[in-house]
Amino acid sequence: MRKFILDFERPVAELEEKLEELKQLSSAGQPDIAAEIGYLEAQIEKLRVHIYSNLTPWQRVQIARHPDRPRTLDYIEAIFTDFIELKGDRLFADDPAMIGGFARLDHVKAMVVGTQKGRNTKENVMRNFGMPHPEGYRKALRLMTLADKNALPIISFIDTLGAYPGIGAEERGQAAAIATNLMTMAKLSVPIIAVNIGEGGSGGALALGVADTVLMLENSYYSVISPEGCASILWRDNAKAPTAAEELGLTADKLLEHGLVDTVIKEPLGGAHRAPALVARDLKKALVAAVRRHLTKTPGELVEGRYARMRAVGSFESAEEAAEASE
Amino acid sequence: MRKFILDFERPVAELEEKLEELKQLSSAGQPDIAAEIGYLEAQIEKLRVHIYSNLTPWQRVQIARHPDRPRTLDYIEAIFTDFIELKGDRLFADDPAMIGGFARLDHVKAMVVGTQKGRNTKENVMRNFGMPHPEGYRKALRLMTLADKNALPIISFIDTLGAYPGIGAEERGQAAAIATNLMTMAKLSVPIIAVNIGEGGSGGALALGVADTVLMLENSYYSVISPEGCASILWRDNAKAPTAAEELGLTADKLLEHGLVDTVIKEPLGGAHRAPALVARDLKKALVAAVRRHLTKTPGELVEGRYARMRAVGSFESAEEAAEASE
Amino acid sequence: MPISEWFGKNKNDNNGEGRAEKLVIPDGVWLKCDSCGEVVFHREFERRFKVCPKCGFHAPLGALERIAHLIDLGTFNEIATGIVSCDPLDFRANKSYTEVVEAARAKTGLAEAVVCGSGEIDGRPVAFLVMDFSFIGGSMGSVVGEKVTELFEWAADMRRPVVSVCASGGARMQEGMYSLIQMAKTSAAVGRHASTGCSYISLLCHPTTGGVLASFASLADIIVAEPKALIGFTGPRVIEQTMKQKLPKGFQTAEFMLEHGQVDMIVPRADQKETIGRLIDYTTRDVG
Amino acid sequence: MPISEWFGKNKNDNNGEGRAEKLVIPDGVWLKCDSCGEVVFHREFERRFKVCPKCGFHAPLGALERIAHLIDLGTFNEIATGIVSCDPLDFRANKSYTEVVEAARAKTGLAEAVVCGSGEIDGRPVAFLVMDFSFIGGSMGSVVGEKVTELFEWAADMRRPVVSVCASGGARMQEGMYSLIQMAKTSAAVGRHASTGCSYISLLCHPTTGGVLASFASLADIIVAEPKALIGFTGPRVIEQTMKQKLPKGFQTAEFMLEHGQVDMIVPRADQKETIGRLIDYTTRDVG
Ligand SMILES: [Zn+2]
Ligand SMILES: [Zn+2]
Repeated sequence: MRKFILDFERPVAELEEKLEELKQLSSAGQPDIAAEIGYLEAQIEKLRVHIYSNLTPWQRVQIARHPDRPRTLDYIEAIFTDFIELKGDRLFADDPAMIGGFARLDHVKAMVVGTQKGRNTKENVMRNFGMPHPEGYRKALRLMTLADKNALPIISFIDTLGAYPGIGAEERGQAAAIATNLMTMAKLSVPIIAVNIGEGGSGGALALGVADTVLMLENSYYSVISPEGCASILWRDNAKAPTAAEELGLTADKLLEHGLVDTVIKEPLGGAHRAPALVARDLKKALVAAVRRHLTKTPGELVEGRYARMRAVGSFESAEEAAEASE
Repeated sequence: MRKFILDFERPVAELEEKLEELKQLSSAGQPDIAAEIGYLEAQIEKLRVHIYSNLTPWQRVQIARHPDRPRTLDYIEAIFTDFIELKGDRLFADDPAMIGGFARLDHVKAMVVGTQKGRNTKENVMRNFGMPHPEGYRKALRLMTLADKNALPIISFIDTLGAYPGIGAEERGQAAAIATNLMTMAKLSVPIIAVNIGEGGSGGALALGVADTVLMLENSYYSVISPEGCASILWRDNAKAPTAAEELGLTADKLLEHGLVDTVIKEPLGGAHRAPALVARDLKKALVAAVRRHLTKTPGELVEGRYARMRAVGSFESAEEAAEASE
Repeated sequence: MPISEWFGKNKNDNNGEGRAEKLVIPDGVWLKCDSCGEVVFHREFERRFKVCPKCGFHAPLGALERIAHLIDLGTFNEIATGIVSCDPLDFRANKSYTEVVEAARAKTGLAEAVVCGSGEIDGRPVAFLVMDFSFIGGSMGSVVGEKVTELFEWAADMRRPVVSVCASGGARMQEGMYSLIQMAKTSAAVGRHASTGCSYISLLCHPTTGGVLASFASLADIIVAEPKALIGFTGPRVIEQTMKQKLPKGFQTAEFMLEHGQVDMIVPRADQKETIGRLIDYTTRDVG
Repeated sequence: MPISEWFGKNKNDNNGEGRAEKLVIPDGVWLKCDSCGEVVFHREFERRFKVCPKCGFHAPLGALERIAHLIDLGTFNEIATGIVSCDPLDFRANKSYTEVVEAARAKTGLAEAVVCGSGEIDGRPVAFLVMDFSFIGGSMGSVVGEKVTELFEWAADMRRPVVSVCASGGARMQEGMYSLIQMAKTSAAVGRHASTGCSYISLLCHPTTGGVLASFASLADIIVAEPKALIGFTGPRVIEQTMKQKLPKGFQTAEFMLEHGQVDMIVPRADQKETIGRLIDYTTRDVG
């Protein structure tokens, strides 16, 4: 039973309730109901396929934020073995919104880092809803530097609405922490694979995203600004978030189309939380393949390749061509 | 006129008061007093020479802590030109107990860092009495690393009772901050000259003291623990601080004798605050000489030399020899 | 007219005191200070590069004014030119992105929100970039990211120090992820420049926030701020909404950032050129 | 008897379960836990390496017990031996320094407050050092500093990871500045070892403070702490005197340090050997 129903899932939920009623009538002895049950089941399936095959960007954002969606630690547990969590930035605090440690991916020793949301309200308070403070980014950087020292590939999990917008975060240099991660990740001489498993919110997500391969789950999103933030700035109206989500091109398929990410991992109909083990299996395959591919490279090739990868991102044209085209 | 008289200076101060009285009588017209004045002046001079030529370690500690003693910024002003202060650790705060920045020493571009005490109560509160928090050590490290990048020699001024013993300092990793400075300073490939101008209290002082040349002013002290702390542990009696000061061998002359520092800069009778310009002049000479000597070395020579210098410090003997000797 | 010509034009003019007046459109002899409300003499205001002579308020400067202020007359040569933004997402709000960019071009006379070039500061050769907040809030899209990256790469090749002057609201949302990744791209370029041993001095002006502060603007060896400039990752309004409480007075000002260890010094506009020049001296190896 | 012989003696003994009992001086079948006050079976207490089976209290372990606990039986070879401390300052309090050292030797049977050597942890070769708090408060004088330095230098030459186990009140004041400078000396040695790409794992035990925490003990790649161990630069009494206020509950415990980002993990004694072994696996390059 799903605990949480998104708005656009309600039609299915309603039919499912009806189906439940029919089934109870059937088991209570009411005859001639089997055909009706069969029909309803087919209808439900049709509706589900219809809804989930035509998700709008905003609907995907909602799935990406679904409270039952698997979190970083769920994937670490399902995909890796021998995880040893390492804590602390050695400067100010341990940030529970950011986790990391050693783990083995199909026997390959690796370092995992990632933002971590809670599974319930209590956990979410502890994890600050997966929004790191500067100490979280500094912990991640410490662990990635340790991976670099030990020639371990890095797998980073992205699932955050963004860096936390608070007074303490500003006091302790949120911007400098993110910038330092961006600069340093570009220089690390080990493979870096980033995977966006849910929300990829702005600079706070990118601070784990400078990678050799970037994977996205089908219903994750990656955006320069939250749809709500964009709507509030451009339309002065948060309710325009669905439109903003559309315009921002933040879905996995769109980003793949633009060549900004490498691979999209399919999710089961309805989202990753409907069959977490299946998603973990496919994600593992993709991670293993990516790590294998990059582990054959020399440190120099990795660093040059990663630089070239970022260097190439940009949508612009020569001024002359533009002028000619507009004539 | 001195504002502040140490206990052991009182006999001189009393004679000086008497002298003042006599001079007033004289100027008031009282005859036949000139001889007496001359005699008293001679007596005072004799007494001063006697006291200041036979200072106990504890008396030197008191001079090192004298409120009128020149501070780091006073020496920077007197010795260097074109000082540009740089602030902040880029992590948590700017620590006013630690200062630093670019400056020129006799036209040589350099980086200066140092602990900074206040000149009065208000300043001392702002400067936390010259006792740094972790952010102070991290600021100093940032500036020293910047000096390393730019091939600038480092001059560090030590004048602190020690790293600040407070809750926030512990929370933010006082020990780790000091340790990181010790390790990193050993690796910097530029000349480092440390000068102890007053108090050199324990690890908090040493965190600026890993150097190629270590200078001490005559009445500064450098100690593994404060005399009061030592007395409180060993005799359970703070009043035993003078004895502890004796035992700890913390004075400049003693440390020179043991080969633990390189040069002692003489101070005028009574301490550096009696003639700051004179002390600054002599200190400048010593600094210029030290910087010149080390600037001719390659980065490799500097790092190896600094390592060897520390590596050689230790008072021990072979167990066999010791056994033979005790037979 | 390209910027280089614009500045080249001044080459043989009298320099020093009088050069600011070149930028004045004399639409009035007096003007009212935005901060203290006092009426000040226009020429005086412009001569001080828009610092109020009564209260010291630092009014915003455009990119060309910044160049005139900091770079020796006649030495500026624009580089990293010749590219213009596309509209990769076909982004439409009230206006299309293309219209937004065209309006910004018309308003500012600039091709984009950043101007990059080589030049001299009191005779010292530097690579220089300056952002203009009046161009779509100084936001960083693909073109800004590319130009900044090219400048750092050029400076790395030429072994020149970089001086950047930022005023930006952050990433340019109309380019979506293309904008976001410019943060990584420019930061990586700063890293390569730093690896050559060259230095980088960043001047933060009102306001510098978001994706620009969280990338190249924060990665300098030495960070200088203009008095009272707003400097922060998340804008104060968003924080206030999240925290549901009033922000402390002076939050995210340059002075606040100095206290919290995020910038090295605050330097009034009148002293910036001299101070930056001295900093370059200290961070450039003497040719022996 | 040198330590190597002491451990060599056990080489052919039965290992595993029984080995702790080698260390037991069976002065009673029962003993009272220092923490919970419960009476516990002595053998059980020793079998758990002095962890109370009732409350989990970790009683102090001596250097030899630590070696027995963490290092594979028969693999430990002491190195950096053969030096003893002098009394460079002719230091006298109630007892002379020489008398203090002699008393510590007699009490502990150790030559100094640290034992260094090579050994294996679950078959993985390491360089190992362990401090003994019962030797003058585990304080670091010239001999401790020299031995620690030699160990890191040896490990750097041999390309071995280092595992250190600390319990120390800090620098040894009776050697004055000689002691203080050991902080710099050992830290420099850690730096050289790190430069070879080898890893360093530090286990902090109750208590680790002062000059040892502020030098090599804090410079590890990975820092592990024992539950409830006191860890801090300045001792709590001194801070209380300075602050003139009660310290918060749990201040300077391992748990406090974990929360404040200063240690990676807290590992109970029962799991330490296995955890450290796994950490060594992760930080040692597979020979391909
Ligand atoms: Zn004004
Ligand atoms: Zn117990």
